[in-house]
Amino acid sequence: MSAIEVKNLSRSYGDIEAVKDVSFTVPEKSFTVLLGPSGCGKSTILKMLSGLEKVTHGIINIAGADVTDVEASKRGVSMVFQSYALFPHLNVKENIQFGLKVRKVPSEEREKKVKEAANAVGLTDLLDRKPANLSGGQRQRVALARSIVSDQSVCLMDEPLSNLDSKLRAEMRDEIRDLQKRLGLTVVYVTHDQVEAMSMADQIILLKLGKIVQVGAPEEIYNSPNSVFSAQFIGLPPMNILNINEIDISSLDSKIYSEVDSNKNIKDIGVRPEHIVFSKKGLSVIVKSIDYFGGETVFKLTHKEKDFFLREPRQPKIQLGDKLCVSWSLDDMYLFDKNDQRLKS
Amino acid sequence: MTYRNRIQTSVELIGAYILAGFWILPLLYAFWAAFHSSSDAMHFDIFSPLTLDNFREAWSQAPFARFSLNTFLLVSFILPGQLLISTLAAYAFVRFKFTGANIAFALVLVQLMITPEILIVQNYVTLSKLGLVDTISGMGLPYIASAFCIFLLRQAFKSIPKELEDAAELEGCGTMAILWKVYVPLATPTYIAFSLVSVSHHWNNFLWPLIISNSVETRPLTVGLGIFAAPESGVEWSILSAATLMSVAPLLVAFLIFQKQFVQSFMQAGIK
Amino acid sequence: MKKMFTKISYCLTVALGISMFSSAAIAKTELTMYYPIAVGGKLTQAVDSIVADFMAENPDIEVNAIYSGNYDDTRIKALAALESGKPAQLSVMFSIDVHELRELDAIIPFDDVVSTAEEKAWLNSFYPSLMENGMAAGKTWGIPFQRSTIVMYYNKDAYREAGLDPETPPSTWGGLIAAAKALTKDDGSQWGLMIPSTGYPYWMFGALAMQNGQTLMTSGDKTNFDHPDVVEALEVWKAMGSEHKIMPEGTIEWGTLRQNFLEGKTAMMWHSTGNLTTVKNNASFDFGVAMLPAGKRRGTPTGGGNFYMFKDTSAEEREASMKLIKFMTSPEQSAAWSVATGYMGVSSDAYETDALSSYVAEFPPAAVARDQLAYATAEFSTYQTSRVKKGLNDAIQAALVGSKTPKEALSEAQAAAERILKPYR
Amino acid sequence: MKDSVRNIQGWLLFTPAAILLLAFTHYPTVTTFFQSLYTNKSIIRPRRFSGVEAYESMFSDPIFWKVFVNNMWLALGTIPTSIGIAILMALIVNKAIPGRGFLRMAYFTPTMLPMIAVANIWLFFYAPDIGLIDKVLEIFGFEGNNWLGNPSTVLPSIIVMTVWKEAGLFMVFYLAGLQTISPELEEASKLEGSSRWNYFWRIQFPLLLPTTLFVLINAFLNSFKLVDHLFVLTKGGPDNASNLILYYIYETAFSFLDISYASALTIFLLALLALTALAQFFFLDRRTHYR
Repeated sequence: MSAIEVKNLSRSYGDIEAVKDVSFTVPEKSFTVLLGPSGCGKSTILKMLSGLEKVTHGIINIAGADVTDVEASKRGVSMVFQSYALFPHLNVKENIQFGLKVRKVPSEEREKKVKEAANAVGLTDLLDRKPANLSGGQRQRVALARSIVSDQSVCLMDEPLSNLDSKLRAEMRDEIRDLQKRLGLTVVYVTHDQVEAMSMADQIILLKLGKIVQVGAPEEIYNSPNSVFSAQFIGLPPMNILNINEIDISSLDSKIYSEVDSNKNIKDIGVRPEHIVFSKKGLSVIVKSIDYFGGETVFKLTHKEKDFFLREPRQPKIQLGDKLCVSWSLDDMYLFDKNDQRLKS
Repeated sequence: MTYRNRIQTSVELIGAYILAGFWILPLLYAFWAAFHSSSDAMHFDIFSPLTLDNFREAWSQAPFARFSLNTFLLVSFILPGQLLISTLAAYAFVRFKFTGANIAFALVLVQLMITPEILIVQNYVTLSKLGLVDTISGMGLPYIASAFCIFLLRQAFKSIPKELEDAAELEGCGTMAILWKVYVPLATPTYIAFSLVSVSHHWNNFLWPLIISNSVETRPLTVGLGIFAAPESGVEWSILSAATLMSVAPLLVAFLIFQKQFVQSFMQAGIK
Repeated sequence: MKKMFTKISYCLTVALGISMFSSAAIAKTELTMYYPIAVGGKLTQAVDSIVADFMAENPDIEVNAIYSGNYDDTRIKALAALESGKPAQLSVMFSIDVHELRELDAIIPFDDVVSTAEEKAWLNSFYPSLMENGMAAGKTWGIPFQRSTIVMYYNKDAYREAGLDPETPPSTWGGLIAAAKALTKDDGSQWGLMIPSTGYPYWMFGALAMQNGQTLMTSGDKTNFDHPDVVEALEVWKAMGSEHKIMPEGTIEWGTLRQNFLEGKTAMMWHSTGNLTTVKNNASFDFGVAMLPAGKRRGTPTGGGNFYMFKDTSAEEREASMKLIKFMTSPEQSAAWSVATGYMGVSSDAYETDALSSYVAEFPPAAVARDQLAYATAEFSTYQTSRVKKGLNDAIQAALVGSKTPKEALSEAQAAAERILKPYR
Repeated sequence: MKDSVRNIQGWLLFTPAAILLLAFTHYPTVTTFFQSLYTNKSIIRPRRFSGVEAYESMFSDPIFWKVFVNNMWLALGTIPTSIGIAILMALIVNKAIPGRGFLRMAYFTPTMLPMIAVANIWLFFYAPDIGLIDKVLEIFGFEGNNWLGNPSTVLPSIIVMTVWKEAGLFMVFYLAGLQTISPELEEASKLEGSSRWNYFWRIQFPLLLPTTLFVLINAFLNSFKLVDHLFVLTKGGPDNASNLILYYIYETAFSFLDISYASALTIFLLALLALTALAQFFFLDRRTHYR
């Protein structure tokens, strides 16, 4: 059974449509990431799920019940905010138990739950502190604890890691994922960071301008993007997209050439940087820049004034300005039509 | 939104407007009365004829134009004085850690509680010794050094990064040039905020101007209105309303036009 | 920078030149006088027009007449002016301020200025009861100008409606209360009588006390607040509201009372005769003016403002001031002033003028205040008048609003007055 | 730059302000104190040292106690009510509701009026029988009241008027306070099922505490400084029922010409305000600084 089912959801502000006819489902106990650039409507969808934002059109089911017109607090969801939304005048413990008090949970039970939640996120020693005296990561944990203690099966997270430094962010990623698994939570997580999405998600919902572009597991989206947008949004450096009219396709491998030439609908071809290799024959390029990352090397290459990337796990002896040729195998190539949609071969 | 929510929201909205109604009703009534004859105004004769007689009458009974000019002169004496003197003092506090600066600042802050409003008796004595009774400058002098202004500017100056000052110094700016070219422009919002608060305060001030002004040549609007309205002389509602409106009009109109700025300024000055 | 200095010095030179030129060329005697208003109407215009007439007749004198609020404000302003660089040479101030002004050594007696026989005759031309307040230590310090007595305004239409004879207003306290009872409507839409108790409560009370046979003070240093007749007078006043229900309880506003009367909210009011012209111009009903009724006897204090001349003046200024005062109190001007305002003419000669005699013939209420002078006494005035007066005012209000009994209130006021006045005996 | 040069420059810049502050704040404070220790000078009686006599007569002066108590009642009657209304107003105009600009203007406008004009307008409302309030009461069959002529209603009447004038100003301070509270806090509490009421009392009100303290103290100081309306409405009457300390000082000094006693009253008022300001200093300094 799916924990959340969204049908034809829309939201408009005056003339501006922030979310356009979006439908998706979130399986129970899964970690679903709403991914997209800023302004794609991902936060708006999250807010509509939580009930903090009104729905213009469409239906939201949570745990099998239609909650479209149900108050936020009665939908059975908890939320972790971008700024954590901790009450500055309350200490950690009071912050965690805020909702329990509102719901008039008896004090014994409250104590127990707070203790458990604090334990789960490692805050046991900080219960008397005020938010102002906590580090960013600690605040993040308080927000998580508040969400855990609410005992709701669905947890919504709105870019919860965006205020942390990169090292802490990596740590918290694992922790949140771990917590989700341990507690069997259904998480809907909003981010614009594809690394977060790739490393955490069971399911990614990729959005663009208020519409869903693609839904799928991270590897699915990575391996078979359905559009230029999907292909470029995920992966670093992004997939190279080459317009067939701007490159010298005749110099390519003959199998590739015939494939490309046979289909009149093809506008672009896409190849991931790690799939391009230096070779004797192929597209002629000039090396424009070389970035060593230790474990890998990224080359920026130019072909007919068109730049693209190549990624190598080794450090080949190549220097700036070298004139070389590159190629790739047919299996690693993606083809896109003039609407930027993937052509299934 | 649920049905209950919608009702709740509209009830709140109605409440908000009723409150607003109570808050502007007095002024609206004064406005209405000013355009009707006294007896019509008193009988709430809604359909009685409009008239400008009250304004004509009030205008002829007291020199409101002169009062307005006096108020204008008063405010335009006080405000630049306050800004100038406070700018220098605030600059001294922020940039020159001169000996005794802390004590000096404490002495400045004393004025926040012991305001000129309370020292009317001795300040009057001082000004009569200076021969400044019944002058606009005498009326403004006790307010020129404003602890509040010094305080606000000091806060504003403090928040200006030292790097900017260093950069200006490298460009060859002297002490005063740094003040005029770096500090003052960067503190503009504070200057505007204080100016609006100060102008409305002194435009409306009454007790001290009443004490210090004797003649028509110095009486500001509030005092002119106060004497005009002296209830001993028998109250003619409509004329009084007209006079009141004429007195508050300049500031009120300015407020209505620059409403947002006024509110922002009071906010800013209030937060400190 | 240099340019600016040149500019400034140029401006200064020009300004200096102009001011020197103007003072040298015209050589006018400049007079500044403050004057108060305590009743309604266009009095400022009346004063301004008299002053304008005066200046037309005397081009060598420039008069700057400044309206400065009520009597208290005017004294404060005139005294303040003495301290400032722009002193006044003469002023119309409260007739009762004489002791305080003398104590401050601010004024001079007119006896010192008056020299010729003609001027001495002028000094004697005023109604003697109007001169009472201006006299102290055997000398004359104040010349009557805007003077009044308290009169009773009544609504003749209301009288008719209540079945009373509009031509015979009550002449005794008993009659007054009976008439007021008949005039008071049960639904609260019309009261029988209102006597104001803010602004100048002691003045109204002076009338009641005198009608009960006792004045409020016997001299500048002796008050009679706790005299049984005085206490009884206050009890009578209070009873009008609390017992007879012919007057609202609590204090009654001096300033808005006239409006109440014109609106028909009260059928009778006691007020200064200075309101007469305004009432006449605004009443939409037939009204009459009567002398105050008698308790044991009739009585009213005089009231209003006198001319004072300040000590710190040059001989020229004194001479010019004398001219102005003589002009403004001359029978013709006094008559015009009386017609314009309702204040009384200050001398019998004023009532002999064509203007006033024909006005009185056509509008008899204009003579009531004068006729009442026969029963009038000086207005309450002592050393430290303001403070003693405040004590008395507070006492009257305390009794009227019921926070103290008349006896308590007046005894306390008397004790306070004794303390204040002791050093002056 | 050398220290001594900076020192001199600093003092030079501060001097104009210092001179004016000394002349109109510190010097008069000191002379007021000395003045209160001497009697007044007049032709009849020379000035003499009288020690604390003026203070003795102050403490035995029933009017002094009355005006002091009046001032306290005025503060007590005005401040909590106007704070309550101001918070309500701020909550209203802090939300995106239709006509927000108009509402904010309506609430704030009275603040822009001089007290003397306010008194003129309200004088008409309070006038017995012919005033607006009595007229309205009359329509509903109630008998009129002598609002300003009755010692039990005069102070409440003035309190109502003052609340009307002041609430808008305080609203602005609360609005500033509200705007520092992140909207996510409200969402978070909504999600927890917290009612608006609960959110206000548990979250907003505590977070507005510093604002409240600021408003409280300033309103208290203000209630001693603002006496303009008495000149028009009541002159402190009836029987001092609406008289206030500063007006009494004015009367004593300028009407009774009793500088000595007025100085003693002034010193009392200054002491009172200084104590309040010190309280503010301590409270505000120790208040919790959130973020």
